[in-house]
Amino acid sequence: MSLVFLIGLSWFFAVILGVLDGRRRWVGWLSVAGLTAAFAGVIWLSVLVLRDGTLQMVGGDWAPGVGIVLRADALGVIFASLSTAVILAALIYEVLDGVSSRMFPSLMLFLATGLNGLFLTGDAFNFYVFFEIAMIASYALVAYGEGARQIRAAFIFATVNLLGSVLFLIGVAALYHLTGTLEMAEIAVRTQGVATVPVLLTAVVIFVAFGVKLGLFPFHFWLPVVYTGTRPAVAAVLSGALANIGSYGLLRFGGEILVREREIGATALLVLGTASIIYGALQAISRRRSSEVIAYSSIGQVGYILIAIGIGGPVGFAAAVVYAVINALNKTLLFLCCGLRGWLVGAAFVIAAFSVAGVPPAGGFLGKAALFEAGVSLGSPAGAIAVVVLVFIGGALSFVYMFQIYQRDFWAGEKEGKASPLALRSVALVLAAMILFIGLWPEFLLGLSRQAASVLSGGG
Amino acid sequence: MYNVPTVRNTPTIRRLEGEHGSKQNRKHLELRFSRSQTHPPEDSPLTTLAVILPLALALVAAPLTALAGTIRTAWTAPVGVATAALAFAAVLWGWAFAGGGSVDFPWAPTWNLRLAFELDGLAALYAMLATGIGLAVVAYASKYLPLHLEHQNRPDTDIPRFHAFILMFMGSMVGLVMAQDLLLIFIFWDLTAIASYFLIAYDVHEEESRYSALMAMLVTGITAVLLLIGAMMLYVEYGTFLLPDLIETAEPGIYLTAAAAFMAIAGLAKSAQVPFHFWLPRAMAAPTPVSAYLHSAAMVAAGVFLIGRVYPLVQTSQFLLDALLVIGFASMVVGGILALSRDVLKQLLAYSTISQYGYVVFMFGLGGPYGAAAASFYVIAHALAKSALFLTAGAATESSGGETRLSHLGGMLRQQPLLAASSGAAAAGLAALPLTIGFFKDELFFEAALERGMPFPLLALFGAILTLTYMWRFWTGIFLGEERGESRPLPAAMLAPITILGVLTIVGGIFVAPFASLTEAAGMVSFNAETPISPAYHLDLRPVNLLALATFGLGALVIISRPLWAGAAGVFSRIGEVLGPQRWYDFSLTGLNKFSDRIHWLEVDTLRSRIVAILIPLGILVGAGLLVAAPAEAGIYSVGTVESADIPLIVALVLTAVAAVAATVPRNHLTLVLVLSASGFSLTAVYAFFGGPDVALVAVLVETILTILLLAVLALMPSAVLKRSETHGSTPGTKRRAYIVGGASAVVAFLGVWGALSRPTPEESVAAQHIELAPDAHANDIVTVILADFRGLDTLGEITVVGIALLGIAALLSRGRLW
Amino acid sequence: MTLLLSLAIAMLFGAGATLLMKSDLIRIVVGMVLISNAANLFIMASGLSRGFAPLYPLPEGALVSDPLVQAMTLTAIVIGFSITALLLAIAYRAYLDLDSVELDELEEAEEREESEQEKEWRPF
Amino acid sequence: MTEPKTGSGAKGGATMTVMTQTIARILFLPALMTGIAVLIKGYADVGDGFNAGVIAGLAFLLQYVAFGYEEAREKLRTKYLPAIGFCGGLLLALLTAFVPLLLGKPIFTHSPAPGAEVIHIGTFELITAVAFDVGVFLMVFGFALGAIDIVARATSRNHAGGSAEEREAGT
Repeated sequence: MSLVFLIGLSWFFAVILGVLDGRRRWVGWLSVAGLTAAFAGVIWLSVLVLRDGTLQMVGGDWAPGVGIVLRADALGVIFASLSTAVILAALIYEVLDGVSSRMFPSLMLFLATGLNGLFLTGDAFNFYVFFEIAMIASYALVAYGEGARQIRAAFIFATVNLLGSVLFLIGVAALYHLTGTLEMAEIAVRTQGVATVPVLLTAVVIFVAFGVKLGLFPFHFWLPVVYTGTRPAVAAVLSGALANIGSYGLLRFGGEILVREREIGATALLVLGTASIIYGALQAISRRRSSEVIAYSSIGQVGYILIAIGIGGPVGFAAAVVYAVINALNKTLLFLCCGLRGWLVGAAFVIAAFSVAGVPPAGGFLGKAALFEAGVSLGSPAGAIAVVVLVFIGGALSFVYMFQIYQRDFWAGEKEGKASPLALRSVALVLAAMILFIGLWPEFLLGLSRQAASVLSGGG
Repeated sequence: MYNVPTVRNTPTIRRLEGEHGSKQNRKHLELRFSRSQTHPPEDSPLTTLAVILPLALALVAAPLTALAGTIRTAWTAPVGVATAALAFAAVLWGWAFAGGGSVDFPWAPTWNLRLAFELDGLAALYAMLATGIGLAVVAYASKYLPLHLEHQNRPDTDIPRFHAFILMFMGSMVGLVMAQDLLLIFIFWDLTAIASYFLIAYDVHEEESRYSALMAMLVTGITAVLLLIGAMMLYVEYGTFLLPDLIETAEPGIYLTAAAAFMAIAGLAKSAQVPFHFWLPRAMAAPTPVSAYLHSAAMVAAGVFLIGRVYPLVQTSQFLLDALLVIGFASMVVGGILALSRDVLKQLLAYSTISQYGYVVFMFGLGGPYGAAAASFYVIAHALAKSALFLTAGAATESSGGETRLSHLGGMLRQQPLLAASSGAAAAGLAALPLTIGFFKDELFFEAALERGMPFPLLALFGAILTLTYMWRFWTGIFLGEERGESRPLPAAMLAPITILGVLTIVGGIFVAPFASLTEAAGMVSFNAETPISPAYHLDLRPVNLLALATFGLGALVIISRPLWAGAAGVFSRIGEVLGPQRWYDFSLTGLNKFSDRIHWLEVDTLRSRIVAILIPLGILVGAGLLVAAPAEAGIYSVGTVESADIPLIVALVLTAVAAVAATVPRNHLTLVLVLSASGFSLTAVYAFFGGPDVALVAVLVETILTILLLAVLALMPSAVLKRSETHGSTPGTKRRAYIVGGASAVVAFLGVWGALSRPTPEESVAAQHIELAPDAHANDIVTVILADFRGLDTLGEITVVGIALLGIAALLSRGRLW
Repeated sequence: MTLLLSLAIAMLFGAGATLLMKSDLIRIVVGMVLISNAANLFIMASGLSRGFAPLYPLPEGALVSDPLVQAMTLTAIVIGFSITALLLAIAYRAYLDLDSVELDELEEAEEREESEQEKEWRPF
Repeated sequence: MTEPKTGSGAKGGATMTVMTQTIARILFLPALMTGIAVLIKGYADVGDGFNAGVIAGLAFLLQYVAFGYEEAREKLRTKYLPAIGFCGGLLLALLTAFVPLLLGKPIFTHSPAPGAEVIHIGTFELITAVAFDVGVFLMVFGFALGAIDIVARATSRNHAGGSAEEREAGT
């Protein structure tokens, strides 16, 4: 378990980097080294967890619940690896591009710390604390660059998400009041014995909080202006790493802790997911800037995750994990491409576009396939048809907006100009290669998602 | 790498079924082999190689050529031709000498996906077309493309991209035809779409190219998703993606029909059948070699290939067969008539392709062994002829200096006799004249129609007449009539492929046996049973021959009577332009964009509305939750008891709440901050009366610092700016709205909070343990020990948040310096 | 008592929400403070027991206030305060850029920028 | 400390300033002591590192208000204190949390272990939890001081070009 130490490395590095000048090259590379070490730790931990099963540690050597429970299970480590990888890619990108603010590397590492902690904790209030570490780091990161646009985006982002955080906090406190514990596994057991209404209302509040983070319709209105206003590297991190809080939180709370409440609210999840998919896609179609298209696209894409969670069961949760992973990689790559020029960028962008649209061999088709699987497996024929038709329509619209913007940017010559440095573009190419790899060797992601879904009890 | 199986990984019932299915599959494969005369009974190194070698060579052709081309542009064409030739040779060897074979590796056990390839009859047929015609096209392009680029003033460095994508096209076709796993088929299916997307957009600076590429991508890409849906439907039901297994186990019924229909639609869209046909003529924006390939052996052929591949599933439903008949016939007629009215060479050929593949679909719809086999034969005959004709069109255009319209060409017979002869053979082949392979294609076609009975032979006759007519128009339009201008000589590399293809058309008309045996092998795969055919010349008046004679006779009549119907064809084409599916496509694309603009106007763009957009749905969801769950449970809310000791607490609470509400009133910022801190300090008192001295102390200090910070920031802002905001934006309307939103959210918060607090507290709680264990942790202050020991990680997180806030403030206000 | 506490929390929340509807950055920050206070009070109120301060030596047999919610409230207060401080800094920077604390003016700038982007348009 | 600069306002203002400064000077050490006392007594009585940090920060803030930003900053040598508080505090807290991991124990395992003997110095106990609390103290102190410092610097920058009245209004 000293592996936690490796994850904690990003914490140490973040503190030290806080007093260094991040604009210097060596400081930038130091931060990359620190995060790489943390990433290696996360990967190592993931391998252990996936091989041997869930690992658990209680802070202070106390009994579980008295001390804070840290729990690394398949679901958590997958999201931790994914988020750390995304942050690492964005950090390398920005360091190569030249960091323009002293605090940037430190804040990125704090963000990674917060996210990893959140994915690996088994305690509801501790979840909130790590959640806030990640959030406050991202508030500061959105302002990165400190231009008028960024400041404006940061204010909107911080206000709206602070509201979401407060809602989550209220939800956690309510759970404590209802169950007398903060340990997630224990809450899951004890809520069974509590009357439905208060737990359901708590579940609603928590759902709204995660909906805000995830940018679900109708909680998404902050998202486009923030994603387009901030710098590409930060937008990549927001959509590729921070938004994972939402999908992970919904999976964890909906699939494991508030199982009964998720089942009651399944219809609402499906309706909101549908609204997200259609609304996001329709908005994306005629947007002029690629960053804006991608921002609206991510609103649509998270709708699929919500649908999968709404369907639930091993197949539904596995589909949600597959979709969340693929979507995070796609969005990271797309946002990074927004800041780049040159023909290799077009190749990377189009791979991500194929992935979003679900065209193999880019990995995105797996997410669509998993959703179709979940949809077809639904008990009621009407429900199955509705889900399949919805995913099909959503997919069709994603073809339209992805290829329109690709052609406009990379074919119609709107992105002409001096090519970006090769090193920067190769970051995008590496991400593109990862997306291709997932598509060509589906077992990797499918196996992972199956294992993650088996952690969750709902419907299984 | 990691191992999937874990203790907690519980297999579903479906998965068990899947494993069961794959065992069955083994047996089934053996069965199929023993039935087949051409395949050796079991796997051997040779049969494995027979699959792997062609596949590998076809797949590496593109990357190799791209690499060579990147190193030196001049290497592109030789390497491209060599790799295509090797791939062709490997396919030929694999089928004709090694006798085909199969390989099967696990790919993704979680979904029971397999890397299963088989070089069976169907695969061999299409793979030979893909590699053979690919070879011809690449060879042709090595001369054509430099000329093309020269016309457009583009650099030679654009060459490798072209060859790489053409060869990628070829590789993915070979993969597609050999794949046995539906998801593998889907991947190669979309790979061909990707290759065609970039090839159609090869002249990327032209808007027409971009428009056409987008259209091709949207039509074929979106319909490909249906293939995926069909595959997933079958997987969910039968636990496997492997086609032979599915054919064995799938039970006829509405479910199977739906799945097969989805896959068939994907095939029809790719084959440019009505109503998806509009993308194909547009794809002519690509350079000519692309069109030649796309129409004869790659993209469009892939569509009918897919139908042939899943035909055993399709033919379980009479409804699907009838649907194929209707669509095939519609495409035959629409394509044929439009081909008659086109003036641009490639357009004419494009519509002819739609019509020709309409025949194939029609034959699949006819069903029976003849239908399945004849469809395969038809594809061979068409591919040879059509690729030659497209290359002819390119050659004619090149020779005449860029003329693409039939009405401006003519009389080339004397200047280009070889071209005229070769393309004449090809045109005759398509028109089904005797002594060409085309004659047999129509013979089988009529045979299948006759087998099905009236009125299908008449429909077939109608289609055949159309073909004869437009082929006549095409060939005579270029080569007969008066000479128009000077004709430039053509390079041998451009003429040779046409000649070879033309010769093959004739050879096939004389020695039909090898083509027939290949067709039988392919037909057997589609039909899932033997499909004996015997194409031959019979000099008697059997119905097939009568139909052929009728075709020639009536065709001649139609050609002669052109002035009578030319106008009608033009009107038909006009109607198609106004009401046809391309119009719908354009309309829906621009409509979507306009609609998107319209709803974007509705998109919320102020912070206030963004917040309202969270609070209102929250309220609705809370309300919905109450409605759903509350009726079942009585006594959700309890008022609670008040004791005399609570009075100070109540006073402090009232003060806190009243001050908070009062904070919404003042205009002056200073007053605002003071009222806020009044509320805050009262809250501190609440904490104290709650029995929380630690909390009260921290709250006092935090409140102090917060007030100071607020005052300091206010002091930083000029009073004029603050004054301005005091008077600005506080119209009665906005004020009222603010209070309504505030009031509503108060109600929602009240309902939620009261509901939670009304619950009786649980009997066991972790707090009791904390109280008990505090002395163990050497402390008297239980709160502190929770903060520093039991839940130290929370505190560590908390001060980290404090630290990040400091960094953030520094980043914003002092350029990130803490000093 | 439950009812009174719930009412107080709701009033704090409502007052905060009202302030969020104003078009003045400072008021929005103040609104956030009030909403955070509502949450903090709720945590405190969600304690499972109420009584003496949780300090040893504990009075024999008497009820002790739930120390865990106190610890949680403390953490939440500090976190809320830190974020408020950062929000205030962002608001101040926004003022420096625009020379105004008016949200409306901020949003006008945003709209202007957007409409510049919207000018030319083609689908592919 | 040297003779403080008098304000630019009226005579009454000057007297006020002198009074404030005297009080500030008198209060500085006791305030710091209070802070440290709260820290040390944290395990026995109300209060902990957080409170201590804020109190100590307020003690410095008082000096800023009384003596003006530049002077107080120079005299009390506070320039690097926020950075030290931030870095030192967080590192100390992190080390107490993570070092047990290196010794094969769960995170945040304090020693001496529960129930074992603890060395007392008055009410002060020698346990690692106290080290953690010191970390909290340093971080919070760093924040309080740093935030005030940065805002104060922004103030002085903001008003450097302004008139004397504005400067007066600003502070």
